[in-house]
Amino acid sequence: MISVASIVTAGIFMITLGLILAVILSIANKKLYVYEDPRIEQVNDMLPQAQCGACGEAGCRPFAEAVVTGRKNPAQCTVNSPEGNARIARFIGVTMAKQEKFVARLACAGGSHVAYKRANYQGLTTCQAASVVSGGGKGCSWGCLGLGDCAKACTFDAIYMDKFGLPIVIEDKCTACNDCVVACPKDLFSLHPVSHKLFVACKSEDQGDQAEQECEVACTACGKCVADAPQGLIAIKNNLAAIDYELNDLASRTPIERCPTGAIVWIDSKLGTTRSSRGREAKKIIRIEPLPLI
Amino acid sequence: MQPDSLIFIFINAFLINNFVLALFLGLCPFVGVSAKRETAFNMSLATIFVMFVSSTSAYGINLVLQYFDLQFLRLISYIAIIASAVQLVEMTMKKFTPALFRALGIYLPLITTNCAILGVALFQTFREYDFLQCVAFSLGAGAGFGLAIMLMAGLREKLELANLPNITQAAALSMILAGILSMTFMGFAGLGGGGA
Amino acid sequence: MTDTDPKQPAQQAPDLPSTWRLVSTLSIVALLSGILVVLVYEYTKPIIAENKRLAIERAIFQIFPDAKSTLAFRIEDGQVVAVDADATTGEIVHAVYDQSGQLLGVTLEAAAVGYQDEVRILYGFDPETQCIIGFKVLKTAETPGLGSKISTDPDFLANFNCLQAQVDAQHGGLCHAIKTVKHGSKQHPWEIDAISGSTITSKAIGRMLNGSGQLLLPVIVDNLQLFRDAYRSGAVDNK
Amino acid sequence: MNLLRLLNRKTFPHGIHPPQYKEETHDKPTRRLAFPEQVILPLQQNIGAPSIAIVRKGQMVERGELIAIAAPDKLSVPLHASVEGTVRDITLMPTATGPKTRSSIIQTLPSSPQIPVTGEQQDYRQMSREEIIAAIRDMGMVGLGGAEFPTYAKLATSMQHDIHTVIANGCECEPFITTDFRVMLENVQNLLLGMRIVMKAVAAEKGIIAIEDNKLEVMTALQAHLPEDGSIKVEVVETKYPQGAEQMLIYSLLGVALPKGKLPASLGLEVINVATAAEIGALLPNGQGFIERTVTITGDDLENPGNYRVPIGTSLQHILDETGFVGEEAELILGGPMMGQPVAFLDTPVHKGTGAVLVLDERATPNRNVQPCIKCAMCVEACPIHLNPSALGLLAYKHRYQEMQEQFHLNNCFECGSCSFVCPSNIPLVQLFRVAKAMNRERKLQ
Amino acid sequence: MAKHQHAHPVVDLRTSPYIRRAPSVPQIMRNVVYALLPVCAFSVYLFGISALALMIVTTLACLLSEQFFCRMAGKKSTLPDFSAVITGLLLALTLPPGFPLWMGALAGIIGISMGKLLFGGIGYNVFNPALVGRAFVQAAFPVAISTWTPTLAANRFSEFIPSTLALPFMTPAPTAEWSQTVAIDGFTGATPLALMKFEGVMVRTSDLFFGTTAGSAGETSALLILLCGAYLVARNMMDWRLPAAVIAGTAICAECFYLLDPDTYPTPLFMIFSGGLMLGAVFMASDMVASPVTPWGIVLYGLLIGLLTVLIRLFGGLTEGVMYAILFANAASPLLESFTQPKVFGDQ
Amino acid sequence: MAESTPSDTPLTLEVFTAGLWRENPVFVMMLGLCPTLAVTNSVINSLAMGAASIFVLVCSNALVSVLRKLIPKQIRITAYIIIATFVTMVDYIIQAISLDLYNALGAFIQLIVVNCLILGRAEAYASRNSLGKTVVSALGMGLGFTFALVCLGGVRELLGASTLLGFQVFSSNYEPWVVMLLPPGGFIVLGCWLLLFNWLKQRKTTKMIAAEEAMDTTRQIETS
Ligand SMILES: Cc1cc2nc3c(=O)[nH]c(=O)nc-3n(C[C@H](O)[C@H](O)[C@H](O)COP(=O)(O)O)c2cc1C
Ligand SMILES: Cc1cc2nc3c(=O)[nH]c(=O)nc-3n(C[C@H](O)[C@H](O)[C@H](O)COP(=O)(O)O)c2cc1C
Ligand SMILES: Cc1cc2nc3c(=O)[nH]c(=O)nc-3n(C[C@H](O)[C@H](O)[C@H](O)COP(=O)(O)O)c2cc1C
Ligand SMILES: Cc1cc2nc3c(=O)[nH]c(=O)nc-3n(C[C@H](O)[C@H](O)[C@H](O)CO)c2cc1C
Ligand code: SF4
Ligand code: SF4
Ligand code: SF4
Ligand code: SF4
Ligand code: FES
Repeated sequence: MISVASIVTAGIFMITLGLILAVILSIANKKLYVYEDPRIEQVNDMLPQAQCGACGEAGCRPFAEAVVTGRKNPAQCTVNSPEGNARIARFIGVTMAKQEKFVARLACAGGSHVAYKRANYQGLTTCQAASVVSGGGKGCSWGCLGLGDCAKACTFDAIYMDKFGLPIVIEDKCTACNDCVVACPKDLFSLHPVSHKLFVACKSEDQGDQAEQECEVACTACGKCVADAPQGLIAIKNNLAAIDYELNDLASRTPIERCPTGAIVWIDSKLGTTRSSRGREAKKIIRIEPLPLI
Repeated sequence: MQPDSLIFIFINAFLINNFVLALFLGLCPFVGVSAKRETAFNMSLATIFVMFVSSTSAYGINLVLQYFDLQFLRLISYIAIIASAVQLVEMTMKKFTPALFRALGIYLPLITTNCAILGVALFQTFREYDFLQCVAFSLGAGAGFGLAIMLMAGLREKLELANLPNITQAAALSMILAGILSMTFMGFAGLGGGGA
Repeated sequence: MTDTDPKQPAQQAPDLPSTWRLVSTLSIVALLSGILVVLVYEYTKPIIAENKRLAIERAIFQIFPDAKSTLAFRIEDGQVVAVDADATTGEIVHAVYDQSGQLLGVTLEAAAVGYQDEVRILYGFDPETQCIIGFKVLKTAETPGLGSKISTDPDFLANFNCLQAQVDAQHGGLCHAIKTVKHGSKQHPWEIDAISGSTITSKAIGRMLNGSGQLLLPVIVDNLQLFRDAYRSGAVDNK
Repeated sequence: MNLLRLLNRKTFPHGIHPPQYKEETHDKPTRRLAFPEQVILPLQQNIGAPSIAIVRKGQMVERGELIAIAAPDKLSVPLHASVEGTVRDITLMPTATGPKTRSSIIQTLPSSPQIPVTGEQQDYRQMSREEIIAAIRDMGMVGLGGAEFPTYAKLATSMQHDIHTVIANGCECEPFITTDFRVMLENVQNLLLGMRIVMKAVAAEKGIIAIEDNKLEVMTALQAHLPEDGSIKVEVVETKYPQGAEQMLIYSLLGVALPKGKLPASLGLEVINVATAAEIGALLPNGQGFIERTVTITGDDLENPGNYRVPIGTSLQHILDETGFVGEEAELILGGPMMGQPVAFLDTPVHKGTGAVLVLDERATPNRNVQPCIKCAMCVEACPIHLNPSALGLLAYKHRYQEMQEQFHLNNCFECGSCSFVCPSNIPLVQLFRVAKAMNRERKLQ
Repeated sequence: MAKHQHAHPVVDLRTSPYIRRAPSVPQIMRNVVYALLPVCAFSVYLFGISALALMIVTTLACLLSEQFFCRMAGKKSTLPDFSAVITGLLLALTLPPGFPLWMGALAGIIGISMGKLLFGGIGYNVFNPALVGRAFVQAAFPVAISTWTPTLAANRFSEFIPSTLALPFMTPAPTAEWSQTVAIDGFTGATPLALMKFEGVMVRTSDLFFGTTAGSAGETSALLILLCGAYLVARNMMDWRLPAAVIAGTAICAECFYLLDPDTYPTPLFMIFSGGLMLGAVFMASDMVASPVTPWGIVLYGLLIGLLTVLIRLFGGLTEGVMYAILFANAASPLLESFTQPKVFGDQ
Repeated sequence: MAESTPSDTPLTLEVFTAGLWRENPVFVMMLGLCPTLAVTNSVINSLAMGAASIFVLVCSNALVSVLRKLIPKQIRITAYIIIATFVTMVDYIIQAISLDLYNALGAFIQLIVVNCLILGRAEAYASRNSLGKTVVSALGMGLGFTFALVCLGGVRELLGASTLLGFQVFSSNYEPWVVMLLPPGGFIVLGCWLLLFNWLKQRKTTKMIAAEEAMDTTRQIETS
């Protein structure tokens, strides 16, 4: 038996409640209105509303606010699908203009088989840590320490350490995020457009004989490359060959051919990994075991 | 101690039957917002506040429902009232105390959505608390939520510095921590109650 | 904040949906929900009431195996009154009768805080022997396997074969306060032998029986005649 | 004496008690080390711009002759030749701090005299405060307590404050080192004269020579020579590391904590190392340049450890040869075992701030495993600056360098090493902190 | 002087400081084990082979699970640092002597896996592993863990307490009758705290001090525990401030209640010497890994443990609160630490 | 709002299975934890809660989906009212079916209203997708939720009471692990499930990475 009376009371009650709340809210909506970037609301709409806080914000709306103000990237919402996040990114216009691909390049070729170590470093196995201990014990005080801070810093797994303790950049994977540049205490990395093919893989400012004593592939500032290159493309500065990339269009393989140590190289990344080719006259080194400590 | 004394109600909701660790209420924000101490703290304050607001407004609407003998509409009206109350508070805050809103307001939509808020309202009705008891209960529950989430946040911040095994990341870690915390809170059982 | 950023669009309210639309949708949804709920409620009400009655009855019949029918009363301010539909105050008691309409006893509810939370029981009182003769747990949050043993532990239940609850001469309370004692040290018929390992819950049972007994049993005893008469006046609620 | 020790137990909270290891050289009077075949004089020996060489390759220089003038920079000081000989080259040479720097290399003339050239005779009593400070700059003086801060710059800053007391820091709290001890014992007159000069330069009335209570002989030696008016006193502080750090010393002596980030001058104090004072006392009257210093050469596997007068620029190779190194593997350290600079190259020269050359073998540093921090709080109890090295170390492992600075006061750490010394888990705390500071500096530059 | 041959050492490069003097972690842990041995021995003397078997089983469980999980994670074994031995021994000492062995093993496994290795192993655990294990079995087997047996039973060296040898996963045999038969002068093994709480009976403080009352295997002789703690402090292996703060905290809180009503509430001395407080303060609260490192943090930590212990004992549903108090304080210690960071020297 | 309107992807099996496993509400998204932990001390409770949730989830999401054009978004409360309606209905229906079950589930039936899962789905999915897809997805989510509840309930009932669905499993002399039925048991069992899943996932990725690395090495050898 269903009582009509209670249906009526219930109906009246609910309708009153609904009316009162709706009126209060809509009045409040007008009276208490505070201007806000409408995009926040729109971005909020595109979020999954899981209110999970996984993005590090207190919920979806704060995250939307953070995205709109540029504090956060849409991709930091892990609940949303990648396409969804891409949609948000498109909406707030964080797309980048098309640019030439940049990659990270290492200005050192002194692996453990060609560069001498002068002291036996013991301690934290990071390049940063070693470099504060009297430079880390490598003979060349500009050279790579080989403890792989850059490889650890690269979130895209674009760097691995080869068997001589030198980092190798996998150009396909490198996004030019600059992390390795920051990580290296010896400042050996720099970002270059892939079209910069002529490259000096050395940073030693030691005088020629001294430099060669510390590392067999060091730039000895002998000047042969300068002589072979078009006027102005290469110059010797601080006992190092320096390439003027303003004139990159003039670059060719020629300057590398007579380099006695092979410090200046030609990088063509068609092979997937960064394999630089050395000149014909460069000293051939077939050693694979590390040089002894002197 | 009398089971209906204000102090007992408070302690019971705060420690013994802690909303999060013993009653399983409000777990989503407990897991989601406990990564940083600062956010957890703001969240606790906001929760205490919202619990208070919704507990009192639920008390009010329950009186009306009882008057018209419409208890079966309780859930619907509680939800409607709580949601609008929080929304009103949120708007008011945004308008008049933007600083406070920035600190706490962002948590409000997040916590309207959590079971602990509705739980307070429902439990106080089941237990037939009077107004003061409702206040004590909501404050105790809010404080209990705050305590739990603050402890959790402290632990999680500390563990951020640890070498966690890969399998213990994020959610699993939070659950195990909550389990141990919950075992710890079992020690409070009977406080003020059975002992003497 | 973005709202001070000059590059942003003009700071006027965006086109809100009209108040009318807001109000009307909300009201309509509210109305529909209300009606839906009330229909279900009204439809299930009798079933649920029956379920509840059965549950209580089952409990009562377990305490009084010979029982055949029961009558509900309220005790309010020391007075026994009949149960009317909406009254929410007072303590509900059930008078229990056997086949022949003989009053077997009365059941009452009692509650106290145990190890975790409140424990609520229904207990039977036999006015003949002035004994508490059993109880059923209505609500408990005690630990399974520990506090929950109060309804399973045979030793503990044996306490309630006849737990003395003699109403004193002035009918103001009990002669002997009901008390829970440590396991193995029961000496008097009004003492409850606790379950080892669940002393706290056991004590809660003792406390609630004593509290409820001191307050209500004198009233019951005073009104025995009323209960007996009620059956005869035909208002038996179990057909 | 013991009574004095008990009554005068001046000290600071926290800190550590490392073993002293000073027996080896404690009683060895200072001797001269034979001149090396060549000296390597880095043009930059202290913060500030490198000095500017004024000699050419192949030029003959006398011992004590000016070879580089101060750059136009507040913190630059001139440099003098420490031997007589020819300038062989001015080129990049290694230093203890890591990167190679420009240094002038002087080939020693076999007949190089011991006596350096003298300049104009000067009497500090006749000189104005500014003149004294200028003279101290011209002699190329830097702090010999380890920091190598140009002394004249420090005094010039102090001129802007009301300085009442000059503290000569003779604590020498690092194990192994006995340089300052020998200087105080052997150069009493120069020390006191240097004190007076500095006191005049900063217009201070009082002078305190602070020594740790393991150097009480100094007390006896100085007693007879102290001025009658009591303007210079000797004070004894507890032997504890790092008692010699100026914050700690000021606290021990005066009971006031140097406010964070403030110079002692803000409290009216001037702290200089005793060797700095003694060198000023010896050189200023003759207008000479600072070209050699007392160095404790000690450690394991040395046949002749001791205290030596060593020309600045002498290479470690020469020192090892002269003191008879017999080991096969060693750690070479410029300075003490707690804060010294490790050296990778044997041709690294002794520089102006080098108070000791330490040669340690494996025994001193048993190579223990690094384990996770067990939060034993020993480091917290050791840190004289009251930091929380445990938290700092954990953060450093997670590369949270900014937080270390902003919330845990990383920059207040002066790398004394007390925390690493006591850490049972063998965590390289100081190294972690250095990396963190370096990274923060880099980030700031960007 | 004749010219030497040039010395050519291999240069080792390390960072300052070059000298260190601190006991290593394994050394510390080994010494804690040494310090625990007398306590264990006394417990075996009081309770016989059941206690011994329990200790062996929990320790083995801890060691094996540590080894197993290290292997699983592909990490170097951390057994040589001895910390798992401490966990095992302390766990056994907190359990009642007749505790079924299989439950003890379970406690050890849970303690090490859930309390320690999940967080990254030694140094990173945020709770005391032994207590996590104990809290787990306390919640899982509340009856077994509150079944106490009397000390100095005559046949304790020849016979196991019947519950000890329960088959794995099976309910242990009841011990009540056994306790009756072996008990000297009818004393059935109620712990002093239970006596206090349920009977209002106070055991003499001197009995507690010398430890001949019933209780967990290790919560017996306060004197012995103090001596062992003193050994560790003297060897710089333990931070004396932790146990001192806990004991002081307990004393202060107990004194407050005692002053309020000396008839209902026990004396501070009773509080300190009864139950697991001494063991907890000296060996468990002092586990530095899960306690704050800051000086004021340590003080607050001790006070918190003391306060909670007293509150739970006096007003809670359980007779003993030390374990929960320590676990709670462990949980609170990151917070305690965060607002007690030491003030930098010279910072006003 | 054009940008926020749904991708009009077709209704696929994926819509259904997503909720079951890949986006399992409990194990992956960590939503609706409260009922998950609170009622799973036995399988039967888990099933009942799962059924109730499915009912509410499907009905309310369907309604929200139908009404999505009508409801102005400023009054989201309407969504809650709709959900509350269905929950109230479930509440009474369960009471009518069995009081014991009702008592076992306690307040958590009513708390389904605020179950983050249901609201989350209503807002994130139902308010943007067509009826058919909404219902299918809600069903998948609901089943995934139930699956998770049963995973928890099974372990907890087995260890805590030695029964499954009320039937004795172990020997009668089995000592139950009381803790499993208590709050900590809920957390710990869920934690252990998550650990297990993490471990499985990890093993898979390790294998994948190993394979990838092997390939990379071969490529390097080829190129050098
Ligand atoms: C997890 C756990 C649950 C417990 N549950 C109860 C309970 O439900 N009822 C109870 O009286 N005591 C409970 N206790 C308390 C202990 O069993 C307590 O020691 C006991 O009640 C008093 O000891 P006794 O009866 O042996 O003297 C529990 C303890 C624990 C650790
Ligand atoms: C940890 C530490 C220890 C120090 N120990 C000494 C010391 O033993 N003797 C000393 O003269 N200076 C020591 N110093 C340097 C002093 O703080 C202060 O810079 C020096 O005494 C100033 O004198 P100077 O400028 O002449 O070198 C120490 C510094 C630090 C940070
Ligand atoms: C009682 C209640 C429970 C709710 N539960 C959830 C939930 O579980 N998950 C969710 O995403 N949103 C939930 N919501 C919705 C959020 O509160 C909603 O995102 C918020 O109200 C948006 O507020 P805004 O209009 O200010 O953006 C719930 C709301 C209420 C009133
Ligand atoms: C003084 C001291 C007390 C300790 N107490 C405990 C303890 O109570 N429980 C435990 O599992 N380990 C203890 N350990 C061992 C060790 O610290 C513990 O296993 C770590 O928590 C593991 O990370 C203690 C170690 C020391 C040095
Ligand atoms: S760190 Fe960044 S820039 Fe460097 S290699 Fe990796 S992706 Fe390229
Ligand atoms: S390039 Fe730099 S960071 Fe990378 S290994 Fe070499 S020194 Fe280290
Ligand atoms: S090195 Fe830094 S942190 Fe360590 S004790 Fe010295 S001042 Fe403190
Ligand atoms: S001394 Fe070492 S192990 Fe101890 S707290 Fe400090 S860093 Fe951690
Ligand atoms: S289900 Fe998410 S907070 Fe309760």
